[in-house]
Amino acid sequence: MMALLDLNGVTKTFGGLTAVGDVSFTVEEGSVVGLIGPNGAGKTTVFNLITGNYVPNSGSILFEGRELSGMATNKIVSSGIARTFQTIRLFQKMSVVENVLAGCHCRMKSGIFSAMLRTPSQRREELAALELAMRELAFVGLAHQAENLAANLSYGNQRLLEIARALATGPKLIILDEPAGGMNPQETDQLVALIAKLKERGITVLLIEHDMSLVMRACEKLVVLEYGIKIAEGKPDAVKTDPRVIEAYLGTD
Amino acid sequence: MRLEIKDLHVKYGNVGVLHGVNLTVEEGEIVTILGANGAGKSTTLMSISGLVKPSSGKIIFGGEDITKLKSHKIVERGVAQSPEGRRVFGTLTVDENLLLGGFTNFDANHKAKTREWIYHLFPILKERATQLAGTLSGGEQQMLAIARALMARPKILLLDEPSLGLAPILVKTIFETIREINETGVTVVLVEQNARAALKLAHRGYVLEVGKIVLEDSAETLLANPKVQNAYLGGG
Amino acid sequence: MEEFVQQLTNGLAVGSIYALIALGYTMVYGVLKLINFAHGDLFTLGAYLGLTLLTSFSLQDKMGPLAAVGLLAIMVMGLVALIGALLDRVAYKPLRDSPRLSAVVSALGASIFLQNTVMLIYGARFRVYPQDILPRTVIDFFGMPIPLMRILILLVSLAMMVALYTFIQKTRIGTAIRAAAIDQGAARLMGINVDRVILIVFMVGPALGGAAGLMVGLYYGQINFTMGWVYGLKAFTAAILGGIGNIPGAMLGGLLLGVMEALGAAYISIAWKDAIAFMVLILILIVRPKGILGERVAEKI
Amino acid sequence: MMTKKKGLAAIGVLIFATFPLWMKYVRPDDVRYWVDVINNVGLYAILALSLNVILGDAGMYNMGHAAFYAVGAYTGAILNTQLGVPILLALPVAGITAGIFSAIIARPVIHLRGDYLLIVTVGVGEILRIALINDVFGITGGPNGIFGIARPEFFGFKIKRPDHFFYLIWGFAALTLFLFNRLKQSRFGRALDYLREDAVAAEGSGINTDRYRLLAFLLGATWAGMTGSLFAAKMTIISPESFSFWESVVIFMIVILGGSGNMAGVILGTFIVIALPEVFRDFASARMLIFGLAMMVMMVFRTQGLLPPKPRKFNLPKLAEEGE
Amino acid sequence: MNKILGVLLALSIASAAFAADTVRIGLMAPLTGPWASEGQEMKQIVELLADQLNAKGGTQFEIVAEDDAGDPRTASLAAQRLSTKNVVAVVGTYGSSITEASQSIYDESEIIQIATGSTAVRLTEKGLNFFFRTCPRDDEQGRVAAKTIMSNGWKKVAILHDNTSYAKGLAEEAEGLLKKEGVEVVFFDALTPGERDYAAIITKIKSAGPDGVFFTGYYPEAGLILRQKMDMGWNVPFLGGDATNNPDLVKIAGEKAAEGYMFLSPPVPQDLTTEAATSFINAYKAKYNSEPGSIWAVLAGDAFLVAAEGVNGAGSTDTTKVAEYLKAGMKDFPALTGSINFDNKGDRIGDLYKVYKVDGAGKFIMQ
Repeated sequence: MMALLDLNGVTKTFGGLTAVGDVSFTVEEGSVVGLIGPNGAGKTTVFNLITGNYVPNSGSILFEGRELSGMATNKIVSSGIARTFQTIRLFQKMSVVENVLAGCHCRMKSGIFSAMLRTPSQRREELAALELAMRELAFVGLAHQAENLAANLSYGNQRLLEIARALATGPKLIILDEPAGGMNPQETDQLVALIAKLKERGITVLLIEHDMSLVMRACEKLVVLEYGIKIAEGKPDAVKTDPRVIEAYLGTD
Repeated sequence: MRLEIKDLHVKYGNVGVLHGVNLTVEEGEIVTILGANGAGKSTTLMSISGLVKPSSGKIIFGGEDITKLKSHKIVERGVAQSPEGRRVFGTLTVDENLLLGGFTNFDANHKAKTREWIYHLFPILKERATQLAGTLSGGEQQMLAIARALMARPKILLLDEPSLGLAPILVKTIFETIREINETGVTVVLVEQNARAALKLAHRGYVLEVGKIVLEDSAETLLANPKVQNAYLGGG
Repeated sequence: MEEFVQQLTNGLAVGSIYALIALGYTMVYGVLKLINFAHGDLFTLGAYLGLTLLTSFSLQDKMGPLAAVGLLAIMVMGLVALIGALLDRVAYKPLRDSPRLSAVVSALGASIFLQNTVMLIYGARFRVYPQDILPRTVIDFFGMPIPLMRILILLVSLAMMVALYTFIQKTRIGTAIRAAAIDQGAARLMGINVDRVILIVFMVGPALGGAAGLMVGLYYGQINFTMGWVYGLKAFTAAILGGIGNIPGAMLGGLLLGVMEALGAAYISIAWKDAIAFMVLILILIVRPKGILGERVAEKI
Repeated sequence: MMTKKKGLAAIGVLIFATFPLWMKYVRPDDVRYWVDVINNVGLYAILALSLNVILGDAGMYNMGHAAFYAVGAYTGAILNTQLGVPILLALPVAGITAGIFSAIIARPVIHLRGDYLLIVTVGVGEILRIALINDVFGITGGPNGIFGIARPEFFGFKIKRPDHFFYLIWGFAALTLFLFNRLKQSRFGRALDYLREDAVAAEGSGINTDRYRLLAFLLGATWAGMTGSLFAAKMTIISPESFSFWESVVIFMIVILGGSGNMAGVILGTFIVIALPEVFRDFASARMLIFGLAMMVMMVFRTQGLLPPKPRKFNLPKLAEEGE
Repeated sequence: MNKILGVLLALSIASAAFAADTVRIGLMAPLTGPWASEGQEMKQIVELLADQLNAKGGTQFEIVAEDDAGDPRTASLAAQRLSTKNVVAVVGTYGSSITEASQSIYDESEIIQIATGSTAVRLTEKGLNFFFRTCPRDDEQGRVAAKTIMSNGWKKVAILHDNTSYAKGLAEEAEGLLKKEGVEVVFFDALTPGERDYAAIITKIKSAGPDGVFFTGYYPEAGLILRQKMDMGWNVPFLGGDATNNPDLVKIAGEKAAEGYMFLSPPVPQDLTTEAATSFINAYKAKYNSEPGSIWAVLAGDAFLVAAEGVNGAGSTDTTKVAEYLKAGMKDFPALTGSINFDNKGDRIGDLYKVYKVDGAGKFIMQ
């Protein structure tokens, strides 16, 4: 079976500094993969390379067999990869449901003229988008907050809202950058359940996370980065006992 | 001088980040604050330095309420910080960065001595003195950030993730240096991702979770605490 | 060739005035990310205050032209600096934490206000400086007649720029200004009183603008209350051209803009000179989106 | 409750729509003047609404909007005087021409950030003005501009008095409000909001931000172009000085002062910026001073603009139970 | 004493404003904006003349002044305002394009308009019934300019304008005539008004090597150019158009640099020799403590006098009759700038342009 996402020898440098060096790994369809490593190891850079925010200096990134590097971010999203951000990037001054509607955008068609004329198809589409947005909000458990401003949500809920927005794009692969940041243990537990539900829906998940307990519970496979280089890959239990990983990630003595 | 934080609440907009943080740091101690990303560690340090104004609560340093003081006054009282992400002045030289660190220090003689001491602590910075800070490697920048804070000759030094993105060998050096600094009588508050290393260095530690202190104990006890091990030491 | 050199000196003299004004834009922008649209009117104010002080105390009779001009410069720069500080206090300080464009509109309001204040005080007519203060010597430069005053304008401007550059680069306060421009938060952590830095910036920039106004008055003679608008726009363009927020960039941008205008007028068309300057600006920005000396800052995601 | 509000609004609209009729009794001496002032407000209101799409909604600092206005005005005037096209028929052509012009201009500079885009748009405005003065294609009449533009006719009715123009201009303004409001409530309107709030997040949510930046310019410029044509019809003569940098600045101020992104705010802003100085006319030469002071004071006390935008209201579909 | 009388008069006029025998005359002038000093002077002159006329008894005139700010849009607003204020005639305004923006409004309201400084040819070529002007036309000035240039013996001429409607028109007019006469135009371009430094332009003109320069723009730029020309050590004769006729020219240029500068103009106020003019100038001095500086302001005074004469001569405030009287009935009306007759288009008949030269003391000497 072909991997859904396939990174092959991806390298990214910033003015002489190698942020990501020759990283290769695959994400199988329907799996939950964790990308871990100490702060500054280049995990978020890998995410930005996948989503087209950065263009790699070399190497290839294949999604369903198609090359992603060089493609515009919005194209990558509409081809089926959605993401959340490490530092929450919601539209803070807009309502919760409007935030989710942003995700619906790439699955909609109507333009300026149909909006001005308010054609029946445009109205149907708007209604459908609104329903989809509400469904995704309900999925992450935020439907009751729909009309609240995004800025008024707690950090944990803002993380969930970002996930709802990502889901509204109808992704095959969702990549979550530290989804548990700012969550208390109860919320973290709910997040683990949510990730399981994503898997049930058939959505592949790639995530960066510091909370090791979450990673161990949620992921089927881990990829470990240190200084932009992959130092380990495999099942959580195996990675956990890898001495290099322990030294790099869990702290030196 | 003792630092005391009483029931500190901080809000960003409508969202609370700190919900009643209490902690004390005794003179000469190294205290570490542990917690997940987003738990409010950096916010706590920024509140101490006066860059974030708390909605309620008090910060008392050396018996003086510094909660409402402007940040430069707080630095003058002897509180210096090496912030998260280093935030060195990239287009200024290493020397200029150090000069700025000693901004509140007017005594030229004293300043020269401090610089000597810093060059002794971080010999690499002496070599790099005229280089732009932005061209330094990550580790060198981190050293510069700490050195810059030391230039103020602080009574208490706040360090926010000094090991971020550093090679283990460098982390070791930096932590050793922190100990050395502490031994000269500077109180240290250390926020660290690298919990194990931090707890080995510190005398005491606090665990912050979603804006609240949930644990407080001596470093050894925390290191042995299964809950801490599970959450921050990768299940031990 | 002779014409080229002559046009070059023409452009440099004009450009040095642009550069002096541009410094005020760029310094304020560097620290506050604010376009101080009223800056051009501070320049006008400098020209008018110079005229008032000159005529009401008849300085040149009392102390001779050179000392008079020197004293005048100090007084004008001081006064305009005070007005600059006051302007910040009234129009910008209350808007520090609001959307950037709100401060821009406040700045435009301040510009209209200052312009009309000058008009109400001094009248709408052109005002003219006394003619006999400065020598109108023409020096012979390899057979080319070049007015001494033009060279003096260039030299005085350059001297002021060098002085500012030294102040910014070498002094404690200057370093603090640069630090605050890079990262205000980090600057505060160093114990820098950023409010005071802003105050200094709002005094130094206007002082230079006021000095430029005085020079324009002394050399060109004719001043009017709207002149700051034209010079201000040119200087702002110069600041962007060099990379706004960057002090050497403002100097370079100013001189370059002046030369571009002169050469554009000389070799393409006088009537199109401003359009040519703007076209070059746009082309430069397409190639270098942050101006000639501006730094590219990658956005953190 | 809702109907009461609607009723009040309807009464307000009615009072405004009959302005030229009742003003005759309030100010018999200078009714035409006041109607003309309100007509100018109307023109600026449409212009400001069109800039609002670019500046308020999409968040792009455009301080050269008068350029698009000018392109429209000149297109309309040239079509009318050279080819005899009735000015109201020339309106859409003028709009499209301005739109195309904006797209050509905007394409290479759309990525410039904030103040850099601002000075580029200022530059474009100045370049265009200089080109018009220099009679660049030999059809703009140079500094004289174009005169003798025929009065518009509406089904045989010749529009020439200020009160006629009142209905033409404000009719177009009402249409603009109606259409732009629909746009605001659509996918397009939301896309611009996302783009302004956080372009990276918008792009990451699958929105083609480049395309929407360009579309915002295109729409705003098209509308400004049509307004330009309307202006040409009203003045019957146009010249480059009507499209100076100052015009762009005024429109810019209106949008920010009113509350960028909020159409009601923009209309209110137009009344303040355009009509208020007329009210101050009694202060003669001090009126602009008062005006400048008022700008400062208003911004200082309402830093978000007079009427900042509010989040959209949705008719949320009732869904079954939350979660699971 | 005079002042008190003036105030009393003004008061009595104000109280009589609604009396049946008061005729309202509008004044549209640039009271603010770039030409504010001319505009203010126009207002002073017109008001003074109205006071004098009213003091004589007979029909009483009330002046209603509106600001056009030297800007077409404001002008059209001012015209709307005046057209609803029951004025019989409007005096104004200065710039041609500004006048043009108001022409159709007055014409549609059937109000007499008498322009004061709008010299563009086309204004009277539109067949408007109610439009007049007391100033001459650009084509006449162009003719005088060409004549002057040729009589100076210039073989190569540089022509510089400022891209305003008026200056460009005059420049083109002169260029055409000169070319026809075989004079070589070695330079023809426009400067940007409102700047300070014109060295680049002077350098460029200099390298074209003209025998003389004809500048058709306004006095602030002319003054600067003369001054900078001298600074650059270049000695070439300059001829200017009538927009440079302003005493401030000498102030800006300095006496030395202005010396020898020639310009074309209707006579300056001080050179007006008519009895009406001298007594008026004395009255003006007495009232405002300064001399009228701008001939255009004096022409505004003439426009007012003509308007008043029109009402008196026609014996009616019916504007059709007034217009008819002005065109056909009025003969050699003695105004401040000489006698005034109008042709059928509303243009003033007669040769008004004179050549002036600035002497060493900065005085304008009629040649």
